[in-house]
Amino acid sequence: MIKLPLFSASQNAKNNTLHGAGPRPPQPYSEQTLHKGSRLEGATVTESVCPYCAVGCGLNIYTKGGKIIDIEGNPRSPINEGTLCPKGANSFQLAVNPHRVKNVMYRAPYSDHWETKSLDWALERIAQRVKETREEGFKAKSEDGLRLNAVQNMGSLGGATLDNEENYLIKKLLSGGLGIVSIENQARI
Amino acid sequence: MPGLGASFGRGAATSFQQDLANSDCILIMGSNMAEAHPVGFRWPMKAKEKGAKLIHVDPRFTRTSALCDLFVGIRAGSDIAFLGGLINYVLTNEKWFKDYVLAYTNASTIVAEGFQDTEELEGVFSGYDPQKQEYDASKGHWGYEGAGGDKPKQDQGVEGAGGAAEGGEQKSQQGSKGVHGYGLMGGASSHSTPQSESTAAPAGQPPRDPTLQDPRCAMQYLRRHYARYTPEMVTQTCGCTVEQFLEVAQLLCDNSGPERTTALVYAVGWTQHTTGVQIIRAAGILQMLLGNMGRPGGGIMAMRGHASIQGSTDVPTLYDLLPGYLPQPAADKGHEDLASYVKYEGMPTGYWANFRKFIVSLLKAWYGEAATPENDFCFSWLPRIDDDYSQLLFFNKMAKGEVKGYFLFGQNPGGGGPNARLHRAGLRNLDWLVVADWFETESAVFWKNDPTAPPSSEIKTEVFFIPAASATAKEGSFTNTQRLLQWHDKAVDPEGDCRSDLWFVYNLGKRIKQLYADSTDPKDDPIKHLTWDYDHDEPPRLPDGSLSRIEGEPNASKVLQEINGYNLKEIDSRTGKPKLLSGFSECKEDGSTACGCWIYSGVFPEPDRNRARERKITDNPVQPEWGFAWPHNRRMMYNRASADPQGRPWSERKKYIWWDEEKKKWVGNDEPDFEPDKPPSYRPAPDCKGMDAISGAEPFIMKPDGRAWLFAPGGTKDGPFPAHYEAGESPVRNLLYPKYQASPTTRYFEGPLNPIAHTPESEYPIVATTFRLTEHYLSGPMSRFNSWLNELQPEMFAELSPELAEERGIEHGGWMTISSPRGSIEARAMVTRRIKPLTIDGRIVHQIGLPFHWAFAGETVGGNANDLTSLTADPNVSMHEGKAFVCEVRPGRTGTPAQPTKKVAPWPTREDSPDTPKSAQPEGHLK
Amino acid sequence: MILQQLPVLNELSNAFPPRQTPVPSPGSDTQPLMGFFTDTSVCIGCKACEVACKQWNQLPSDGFNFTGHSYDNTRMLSETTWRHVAFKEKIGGEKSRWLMMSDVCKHCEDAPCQQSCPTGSIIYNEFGDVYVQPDICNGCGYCISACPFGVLGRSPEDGRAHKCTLCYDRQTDGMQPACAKSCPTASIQFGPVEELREKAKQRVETLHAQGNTQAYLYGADSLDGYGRLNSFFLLEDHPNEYNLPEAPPQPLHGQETRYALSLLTGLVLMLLSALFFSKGDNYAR
Amino acid sequence: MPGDTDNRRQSPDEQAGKGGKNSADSSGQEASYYDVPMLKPPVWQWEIATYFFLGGLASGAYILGRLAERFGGEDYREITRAGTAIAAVAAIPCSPLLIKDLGDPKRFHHMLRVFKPKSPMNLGSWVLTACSALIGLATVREVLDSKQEDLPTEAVRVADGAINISDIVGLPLMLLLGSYTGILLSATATPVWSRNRWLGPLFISSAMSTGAAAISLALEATSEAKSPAKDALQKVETTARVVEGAMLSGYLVSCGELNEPLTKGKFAPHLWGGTVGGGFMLPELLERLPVGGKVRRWIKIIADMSTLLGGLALRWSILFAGHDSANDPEAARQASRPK
Repeated sequence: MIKLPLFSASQNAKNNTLHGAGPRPPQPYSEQTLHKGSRLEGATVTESVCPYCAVGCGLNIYTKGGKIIDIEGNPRSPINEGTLCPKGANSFQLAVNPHRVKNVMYRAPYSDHWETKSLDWALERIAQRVKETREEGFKAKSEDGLRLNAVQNMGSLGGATLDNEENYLIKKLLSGGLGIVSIENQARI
Repeated sequence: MPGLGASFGRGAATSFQQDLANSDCILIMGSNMAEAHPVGFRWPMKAKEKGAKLIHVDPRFTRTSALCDLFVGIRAGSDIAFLGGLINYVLTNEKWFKDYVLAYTNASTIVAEGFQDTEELEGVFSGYDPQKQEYDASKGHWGYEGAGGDKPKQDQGVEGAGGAAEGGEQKSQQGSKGVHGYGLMGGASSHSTPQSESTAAPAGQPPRDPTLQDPRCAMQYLRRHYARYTPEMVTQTCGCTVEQFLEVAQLLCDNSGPERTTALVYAVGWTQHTTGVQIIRAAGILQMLLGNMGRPGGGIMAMRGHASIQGSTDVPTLYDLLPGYLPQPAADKGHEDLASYVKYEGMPTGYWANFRKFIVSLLKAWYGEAATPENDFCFSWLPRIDDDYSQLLFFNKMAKGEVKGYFLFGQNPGGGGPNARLHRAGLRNLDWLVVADWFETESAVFWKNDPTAPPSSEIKTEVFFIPAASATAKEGSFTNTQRLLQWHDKAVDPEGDCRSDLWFVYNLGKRIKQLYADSTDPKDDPIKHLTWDYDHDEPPRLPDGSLSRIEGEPNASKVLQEINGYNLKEIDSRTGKPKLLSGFSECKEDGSTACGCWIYSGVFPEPDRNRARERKITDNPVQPEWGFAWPHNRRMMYNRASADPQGRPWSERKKYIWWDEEKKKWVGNDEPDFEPDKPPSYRPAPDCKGMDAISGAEPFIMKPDGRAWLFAPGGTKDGPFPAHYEAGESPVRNLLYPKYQASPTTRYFEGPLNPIAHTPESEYPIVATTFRLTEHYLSGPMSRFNSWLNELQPEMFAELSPELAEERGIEHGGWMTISSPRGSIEARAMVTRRIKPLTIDGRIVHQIGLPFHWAFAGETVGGNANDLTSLTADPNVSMHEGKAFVCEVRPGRTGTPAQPTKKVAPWPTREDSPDTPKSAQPEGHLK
Repeated sequence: MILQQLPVLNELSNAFPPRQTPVPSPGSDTQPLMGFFTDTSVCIGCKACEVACKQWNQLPSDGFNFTGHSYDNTRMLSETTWRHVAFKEKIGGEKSRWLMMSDVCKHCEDAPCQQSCPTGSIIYNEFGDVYVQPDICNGCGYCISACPFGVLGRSPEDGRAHKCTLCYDRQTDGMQPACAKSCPTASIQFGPVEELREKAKQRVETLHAQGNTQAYLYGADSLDGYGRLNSFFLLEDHPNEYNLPEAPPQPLHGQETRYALSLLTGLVLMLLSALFFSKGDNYAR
Repeated sequence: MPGDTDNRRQSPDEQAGKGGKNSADSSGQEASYYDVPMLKPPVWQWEIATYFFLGGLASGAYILGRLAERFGGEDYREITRAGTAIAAVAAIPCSPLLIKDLGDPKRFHHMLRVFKPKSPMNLGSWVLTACSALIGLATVREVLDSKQEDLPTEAVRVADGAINISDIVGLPLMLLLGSYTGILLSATATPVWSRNRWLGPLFISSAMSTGAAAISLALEATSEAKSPAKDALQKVETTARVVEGAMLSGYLVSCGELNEPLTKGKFAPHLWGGTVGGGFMLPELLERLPVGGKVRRWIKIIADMSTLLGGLALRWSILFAGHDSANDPEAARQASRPK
């Protein structure tokens, strides 16, 4: 810049209009610019799948120091070839989000607020509630005397957003183990 | 997706998204693909670049329409009329693909005597019981000729029910306690329907008339059934012009045949109707006639909504299914013991002849050592269903206080359930509720933030909110819309007390087992003996090599291995554990194999080989080494049909799988969806069983007759042919069958919380349809807590035409109120010419479009379109009707607007990336 | 040292002396100029580019305003929106259309913002892209007014001007910009500008051959005297329909004349004043 | 602050709005993008308007002071003294105002990081720095001059010599200081300013008129007596005003319809009342009133103050008209039509 003769830039501009940017004067780089790089350098890449719709786009999750620093489309995936939709591109905000609940919360009957509880407390209490409800609702036979072995006063909903393994365990535990019949997910709807 | 199951044998998208790029024409209908599946739309766009024609038929001009060559606007809920018109056009103009139709469909099969079509009975098929409002397929003689009860060919015979095909139907009669849904068949689930095939189809070859002249052959019925679906009738019913309709018909016909293929793409725009299954059936019939099934660039692509919605039906969290589309045993269906269950649900011919192997392997996977041949492999432990326990009906019960406890895993019925008010009333009437989710969704805060609910002090529900780990913080597999299993690794540990649902279910299971450990009650045997050991052998590590801090996390790979299956008799020397199965063909019926979900078998063939996790790119365009597609990694189903009956490609251009005479096997880029070495010339002997009964020229191996079903002798509860009925709520009379306004088998659950406007002359003259925006996701749990998405679509709006806006005095951008019989919501008015008033039967009918993404929890809140939808169920799958209902609109707001429950978080985080110099930090932290 | 913690001192070390780094000429073998070609004929208006940009650059949301401008609720490019998708409904006529276009900084070859920047914060980087160096910009706001496309904005957060960096940080590591990478229909393409121009011209020919005669390139060549754009567009309607200027002014050109006229006026006034002072002197004596 | 977004002219969409703009679709209307501005409004607020005025004032006052000494002789020394003092007073707040206006004020010195005359703002920063030094020098010299008796004559002579030599570069620099601000505005895309050749001349003539008025005000305030200096200043003022008026007319005419935010917008009163009325007409009228004595002095004081206010109003109205102009998409479309 300093060596730039007065108004010489407009000479360049004239060249520009003739389809050539022309030689540009050296640019005054700052310290940061000189060392410009992406934050992905040195990051760990984990290949993943987008959790939104059923297209099944491949994602790359970049982590550093145990934190997610970037999520983008996996260019190797034959389904999305690195591209994403706005929701997929938002995957980072889905994972890193101040609105995410990070503790177990409990609402007592008729209460107007949440209480924070420990995981252990919640698991124990839920297990108890399941057992109580099952004891109350288990039917070995129908009124017509047909075999039921079913629990009809409890249910579960959800699964289309979960992993296959999770669905498998839900069905196995709740149906195969406890005899709960109303196990459902978004797929019906 | 029983529509596909009934037509072709498996209820899943028949092809893979990338294959759409090979199409010459794509009809997108009942789907707003560019908006709901933008990345999937990449492939139609590639086809378009290569010169393919894209057609969009939809009630609204959407972003999809903008990119298509042709847009035809129709009235929501008139799809069967349109498709029926196309079928009629193809038949009357003799544009159907004769060689294909004759060889690969049941066009020539003779239908049982006594069957009567809607043309004969003025709007219903034979077998209709007006009292019960349902069909009895057996009384209606929906079966094939010669397969009837009087002539049993199924030598297994079925428990005094007359045996054979129509005897099988008797089963459904027996099991039909006013509800849908036992078993795979009958379209009980929204998935595969092989069972009904056994109920309806005969063993051996049914009588056929290859000349198609017999008046009782399927083709003749088809012609008569659709004869009145003329272009004029289509126009009057749908509201499009004759020219538009003919242009579509012309394009489809011009782009089908040996040299060219047309693909169909649909989504919930077809399924969320009381006639949804039949709409998809109609599409199936069209594609059969045009010869587009099982061929590259053809097929029917179902675009499904959730990351693993296909997986959650394959490995079902569904009340009427066991893994792998085995039916949940039913109390009244003769499922008393394993033998009778297999007798009822298995099939003599086709692939379902292996039924017993799959159920026994499942029982071994669940009950382990306890399951022995002597005790019927504990078959009696499985709970029996005696009613419809689907979401809609169960919430209806819940709202009446009949349900005590409930789990929600990443689903938000309080926001997204049809008639969400009723769903919230259900939640308020529970004793306890467990919500495992990421954010405080409507279903988590219904007791404090619902502006339409009573105060917290009157709501009894005890609520446990379990913070779920995000997909990035857990490992497991998703099955996408093209049946592709893709494993995702865990990238980081979940924060705080967030845990995967796998962790929660596993550890809850452990606690429950502890609670029952000392029980001697036989009812507790299943839980005591349930195999439940998925602990990691070594402490798990994160991808960067560090140890995970989460205690008690189960090993998801072990779960997938159990799903894949083991040979219990063989020990793998590498692991010292039972050897993994290499595919479902290894399943045994003697209890020597355990397999959690037979159709997924082969996904984990070796201890260190998780094929869902494999991501190898090859020069094979099908990319068979990227993930694992069920069944057996076949990317395109029914691909035997890509070759002619002699096994040669129909054309060089559409070559996919063909018979290699030298190698004596089927070759091509994909796994053949056929026995790999069965020659095209193979013809079964009359007494053949199982797969041996399928000839070398019959590609639809899940069907007992190996053929696609133009006429569906079973598999649906509302008729063998699709017929146009108006939606449960419609302001228009049924022009085709004036005697039957809506489908005669529609189930309404009327009550104070769910009033229905049946008559066309109700005070709700406007047709409403719901839709999805690219920028949001479902009822919003995964988008309305995300400021980057909220800013793109910050408010609930309704799309309406300038004409309607002027009529009602509604201003663009201003507030409007939309009312249905279920209630009122407010929205901003998006007055747009993209919505057009339609001329139906000589009068103007207005439509409005409602995105269904908003409710009362999150950073952005607003009117909930699902507070307007109703609990109305189709007979096959209890699917509600969200895509067509009636409403009225007026300017102004409702009285009770919701307030955001979360303050906007513009930045997800402003923390610097760890271990990164300043020059490489994100530019936008603005610090 | 306490002194080193003074922010002003940091700023001093940051500012002086500027390091001079040459920028390659176009077509240079070692490093061709890089840019965007945004083909609106295949844009599906999904806004993935907007979110991908925010995600990569970790930009904040701009607040929630329902505009009623079809599906566009972010209205325009700004200091925190570096990609913006415009929507225009053109319904009726022979074929209804819904124009969608992902707008972005044009990375002008002859950029007014770069020329106006008094601190040398805005530079042409080694990829020929116009880049605001965040450690230099002091928020004078000149570039904001100089830009004929209204691209830049000043953030109330840090007081500095921000705009699309063409993912400079990604480019230095050999990656393509986040928006181009995410675009599901290749509406946004990234590459050497010369190659993109060739590709774009072929695309227009193809579209014309298919009967889409409205398609034309915006900014691939000079726009009525305004230098070429390194991020140029294929449009299907009048530029104003996308809120683009038909012939953007290059206001930094022609300053010589303006200075000359100003100095001339000043000189005349000085001469007259001098005259009055000297005449008055005589008169007074 | 004033001038943000409100006073936009109606775009075609808005005009149609009453009945016609009843949908998201605008087919059939003139090519436009709703009412969304095509350009960003300037970020500059009152600090900049004030700086434009003070910078001009300093430049005008300094120039007149130097001219008076060089061409006028001893009788006009009071103009030099007053001019230098006014320039000093006016120059003092300039840099703080500019720094305050920055988004990141602690980086003010980045302005001098490079020398880049292509950028009027960079050039202006250097010019302001240099001019501040010159004004400082002149002030020192005046102080020395006033204390001549107490100081060695060499020192005074050196100062005198220095200031005289400095005029060779000083006067052109001061002209730049008074005019670059106008060129800076013209080197923006804001339609009402963009590429306008009249702004620089307008600003320099306003600098002269306000400079003269300020000196005149100072002289009147300090002495009642008539003097040739006052007479000469009167002529300078009138001349500068006439030129300024001509430049303003030229500016407004050259803008064509784009001048509407200035002539009809929120700041039209500033322009018509402040600049045209207060800056040109009122002082000229007052100065021609046939009155004498003390009244005449007060009238002169009022006229001079009015001129100063007019100069301020000119910068103010033009700056804030720029805000409105940039926010008006129709103006932006019009300004970017191919010639």
